[in-house]
Amino acid sequence: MIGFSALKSGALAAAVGLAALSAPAIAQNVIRVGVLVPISGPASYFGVQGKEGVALALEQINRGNGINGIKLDVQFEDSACSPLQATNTVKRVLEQFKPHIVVGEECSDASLAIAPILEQAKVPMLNAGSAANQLTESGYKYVFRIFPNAAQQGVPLGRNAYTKLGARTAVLLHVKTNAGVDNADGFAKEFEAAGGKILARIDFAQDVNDFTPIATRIAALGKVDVLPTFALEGQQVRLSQALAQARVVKGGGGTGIQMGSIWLPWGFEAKAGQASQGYIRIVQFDPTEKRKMVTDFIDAFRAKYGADKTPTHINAHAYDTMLLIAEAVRRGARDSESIRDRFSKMRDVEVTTGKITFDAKGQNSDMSVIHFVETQADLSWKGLNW
Amino acid sequence: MSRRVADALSRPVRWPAFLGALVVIALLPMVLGTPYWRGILVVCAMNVLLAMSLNLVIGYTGQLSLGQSGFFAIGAYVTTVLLKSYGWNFWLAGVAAVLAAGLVGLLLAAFAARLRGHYLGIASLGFAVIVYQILINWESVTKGVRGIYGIMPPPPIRLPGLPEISFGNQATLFYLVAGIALCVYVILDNLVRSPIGETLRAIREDEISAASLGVNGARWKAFSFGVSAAIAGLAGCFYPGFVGTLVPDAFGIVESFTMLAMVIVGGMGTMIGPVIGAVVLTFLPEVLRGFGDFRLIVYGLALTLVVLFMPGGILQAWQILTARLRGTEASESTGGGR
Amino acid sequence: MSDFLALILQQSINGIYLGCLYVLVALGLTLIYGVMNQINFAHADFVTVGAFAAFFSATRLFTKWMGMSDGTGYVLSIFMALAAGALLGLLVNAAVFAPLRNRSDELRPLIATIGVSVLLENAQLILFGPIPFQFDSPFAQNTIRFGKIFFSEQSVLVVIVAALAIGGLYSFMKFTFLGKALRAVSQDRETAGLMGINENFLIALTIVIASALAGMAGALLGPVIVLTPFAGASVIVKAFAIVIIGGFGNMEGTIIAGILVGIIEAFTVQYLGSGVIDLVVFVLLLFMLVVKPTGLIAERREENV
Amino acid sequence: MSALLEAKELRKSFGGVKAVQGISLSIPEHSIYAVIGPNGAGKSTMMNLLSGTYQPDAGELLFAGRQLAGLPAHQRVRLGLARTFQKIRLFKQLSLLDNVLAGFHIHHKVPAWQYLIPGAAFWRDWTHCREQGMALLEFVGLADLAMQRAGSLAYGQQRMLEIARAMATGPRLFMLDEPAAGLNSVEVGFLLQRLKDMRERGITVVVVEHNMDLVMKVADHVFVMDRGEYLFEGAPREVQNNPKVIEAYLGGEFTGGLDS
Repeated sequence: MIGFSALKSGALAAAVGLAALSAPAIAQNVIRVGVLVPISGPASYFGVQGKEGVALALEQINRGNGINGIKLDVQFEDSACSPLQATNTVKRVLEQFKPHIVVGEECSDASLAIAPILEQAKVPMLNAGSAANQLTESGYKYVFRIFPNAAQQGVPLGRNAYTKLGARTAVLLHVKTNAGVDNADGFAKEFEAAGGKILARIDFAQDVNDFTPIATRIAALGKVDVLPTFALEGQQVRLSQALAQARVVKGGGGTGIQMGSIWLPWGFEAKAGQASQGYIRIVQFDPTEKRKMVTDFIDAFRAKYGADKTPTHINAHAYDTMLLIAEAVRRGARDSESIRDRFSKMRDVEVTTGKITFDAKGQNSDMSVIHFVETQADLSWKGLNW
Repeated sequence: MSRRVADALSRPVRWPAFLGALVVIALLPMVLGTPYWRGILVVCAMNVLLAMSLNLVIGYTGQLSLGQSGFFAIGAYVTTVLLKSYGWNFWLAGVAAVLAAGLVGLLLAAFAARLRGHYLGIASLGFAVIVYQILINWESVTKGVRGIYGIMPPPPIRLPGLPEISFGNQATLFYLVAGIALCVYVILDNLVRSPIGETLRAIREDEISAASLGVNGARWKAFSFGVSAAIAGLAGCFYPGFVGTLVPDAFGIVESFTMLAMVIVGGMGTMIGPVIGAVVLTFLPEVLRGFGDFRLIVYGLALTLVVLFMPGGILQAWQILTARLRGTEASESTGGGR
Repeated sequence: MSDFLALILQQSINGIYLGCLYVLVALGLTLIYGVMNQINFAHADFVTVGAFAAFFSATRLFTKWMGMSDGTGYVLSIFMALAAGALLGLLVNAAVFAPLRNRSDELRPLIATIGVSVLLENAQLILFGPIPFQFDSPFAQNTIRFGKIFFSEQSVLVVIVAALAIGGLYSFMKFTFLGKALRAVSQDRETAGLMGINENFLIALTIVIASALAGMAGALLGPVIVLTPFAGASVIVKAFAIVIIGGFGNMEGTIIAGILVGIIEAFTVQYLGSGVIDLVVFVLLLFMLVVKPTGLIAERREENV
Repeated sequence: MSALLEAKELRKSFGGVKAVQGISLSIPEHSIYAVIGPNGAGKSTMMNLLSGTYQPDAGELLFAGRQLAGLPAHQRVRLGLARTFQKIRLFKQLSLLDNVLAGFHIHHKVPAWQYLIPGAAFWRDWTHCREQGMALLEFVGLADLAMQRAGSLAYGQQRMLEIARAMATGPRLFMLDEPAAGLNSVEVGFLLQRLKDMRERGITVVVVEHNMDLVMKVADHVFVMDRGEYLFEGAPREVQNNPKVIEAYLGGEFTGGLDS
């Protein structure tokens, strides 16, 4: 671990000039928001959905008089989920767009790479998609995250598996990325501390397509109670189907229960079919919720993007980031410093995914954003109230 | 001495060009004076080093190598691990990283001694995949996919009587990397004009024929791979300190192909060609940001078109163009004289 | 059957099935290499295009609009993918391979096809987006079981189609005039020219056949992989390894190597961990190149001094 | 005259084909030695065995009393063996001068660091090699074209360039594989003169030839092979009149004039 002081003094003194650039003194009625998302490469999975959410929120916020006469101005940049590209892009945005706040990135690698630059430039960073604990554990003052970090997801998952499901054995399945490793570690720590046993930890690259050999291996391990799974939608559909085929999980007539954290969007069940039956997972955005904020969001989303579409948690996260910025502006924020200040004082601010309260580290500490649901035989969700 | 012999003995005067390059390097961070563009300049200088290194193997020795990203990775990781886990001084760690990359290059040369053409290409590709996989799986040393964060730029240089040179500033970092790239260019330029260059080109053209002149093909290919890998490792030294973050994904095999594209697009087998290629292919994606989502489509199209219509690279296309322009001017003047 | 034997058998079946998928992708690569000593780097993207062609014809054109059953629609969509691949092959040959052919150069076509690959990948990204498509072949979710052993109907289909494709290609090369001409070109261009065979036509034909194979592979992979514009890229590097292990341009070698890699992959997952699949495959590749540089089935080409 | 190169019972086969079956020969110093035989006689294989491109399956090779067996081609060059190829193998993309300069590979005496940063020794070597290279191009009549690309030369000129390039290695024994193939009569005449000049300079010349005419005009000693085996050897005149040789040539595909 590198101390923050060291970072501050040396590593990215590169961005020294940025502070001056990004603090315009002129009275203004625009708050500029730089949005860094991956738009190219496989990670554009996040970027495309993120853009949808931001665009929708922007339309609503800027309608009419904006927020007491102030409007949000957004610029998207492709940071490609890569540390190098993200650092280049964040510098570009900082100097060409001079944002008051930057939203992004989705991938933990890239978020961790840009955080020190924004810290140096004293521009707040609002993150809604990276799970790596380190992001809010490094002592940054300008980093805020509404996404539950890996510990916040992994701990309740591990605890509930042991206490609520009575699970004693688990097989960890995760994609080999920063977030996948962090999630799996979080679960393992809690589950083993409670007395559970990890039978196997199976990681796989992001380009693995065929999961039958993995399912076969798990089937040969004997009785497995839970299978915490951390991977993206595309791979999880195939993984669940393979597990069902190998009769490991309930969906295929087995006894194992797949568990997951916030990786899968609404609509996963429809894609995976019967294989997903019995899957228990954390969702942060539940489109079946009857809260007005949620129903309004869904209606607006469908009006803009098509009646057959339901927003995913990624859409919702991006939408929420704009709501929070608007809220900060409503509370009087006019520049980077005041946005940071308003963020740090936010308590119980309602957004589509739940309520937001930033702790001293900038992490949302309100666990109301974590809902457990179980997939039923008809592929609908049942809330578990854990 | 006959005029023919005199021609053969005429030495090209190169110092004005190098002086010009020095001036350009000195001015660039002032012309492109913002942190973003200076950052791109640093990336560009690293890419120039990488393209030159690959060009030595492909352009001068005629060996298809698709594994250059592996050496780049070794340079970056060895530097960083020595720096962060063992507390080495950056400069010392850098030297160790260059040596490590060079040694691994010799290892790959063992394959080059036996394989030709695409076989060697895929073998070196396989090498790059293996390096990448080791970075991901050897977690105790490389931290695996979690990556290494908070990496410092090179420490400041304190020379007696001079103000301290700090590399936290992107302009000085650019001066450092570009200065090193220029030194490497000069040395490589000397090398390829020397009898060693004649030997490497002989291997490129025809290995059996070269052997009939006393050239030990395996040995010189090893030399070429070793030097090339060391230069790629040298470029790798500066990468982590610049980005501040080191993850294995930065060294996927795609990077090898990008380097290859730089060499081909610029003009392989020439010294300046790959430099042009590196500059063009570093700046092109940035300039194309205006195209938004269509950026990479335009990039792919441009790459294909350059290869199709400039088979000798941008350098040769430029030479043909200027020759043609001069040619038409010359004919015009003679026409006027008649 | 003991549990252990069942496990071994099951993983072998998994591996063979996976291997057949690889063979379908690698065959086209090896065919192009065999005839013209070129690598088509965009080959994997042809697979993706084939998969999307099959997806849209199976889930929209044949079923929703023409009212066919899912099964018929899917089987017909394989031919659509084949046609899409062939068309793409025709285009890429005209745009890249034909203009660059006479320069007897192995690098430029490679780079040009890298450009094509970037182009195709991103064009598909604009058209289809990055969110995985759910391509359900009616066969993928039906499982056949013999005691503890199981496999999907789709895997049976894959093996059958792979066998048919290999058989078809084989008899084409062995028994038809064009096939013989292709082999002649692959062995010696000048002689083939003397035989009065139009080399340009033959090379175009090779690329079209190889690309059609890639498209067809896409139709078969679509229902089992994660269908995004990047789907093909996930198999291309392994396909290169297979082509080399089998001996560049050698069809039998490619088939054996493909199935071998599939089986190795399944057992790597079982005994070493799925995270090291690529490591195992590529260490094997380098090992092969050391002990048998010409591939599993060596074709001796003495250098004439 | 002492033997410079001696071969004893050399054997080489490819697969099942016995290309060279127990050939022994002894090449005297300062002579022009010709190896002839009809197509498929194993002449080129013999040449490749002597030069080290192939290693023999059995037999002994002695060069100036030194064992050559196992020594790869590039090391034999350092002992003073040079060769040309039947199918011309020039560095086609390089200039004529650069082709010849590559031939000086084993003769550079420059401290290693000077290849990176040239110093006095480097430039001395540089000048010396270029002067020598131009002299060699002059020797084969190509000095005017020194800066042209080797690939652009006419066929006969390419043969001569290959000779100049091999000469640059400074051979004691120079082996030419069918040097007259494809040359017109003027070029053959020039080649003959150059071969004799080489002998004058103290180089031992081995010519593997199909063209009897050329051989009869320059060779001091002729060695005849047929189907990988020894057939006959002796002075040109003896060879010309030997019935076995005539039969081998007539029975083969020989088309050149025996009687010329």
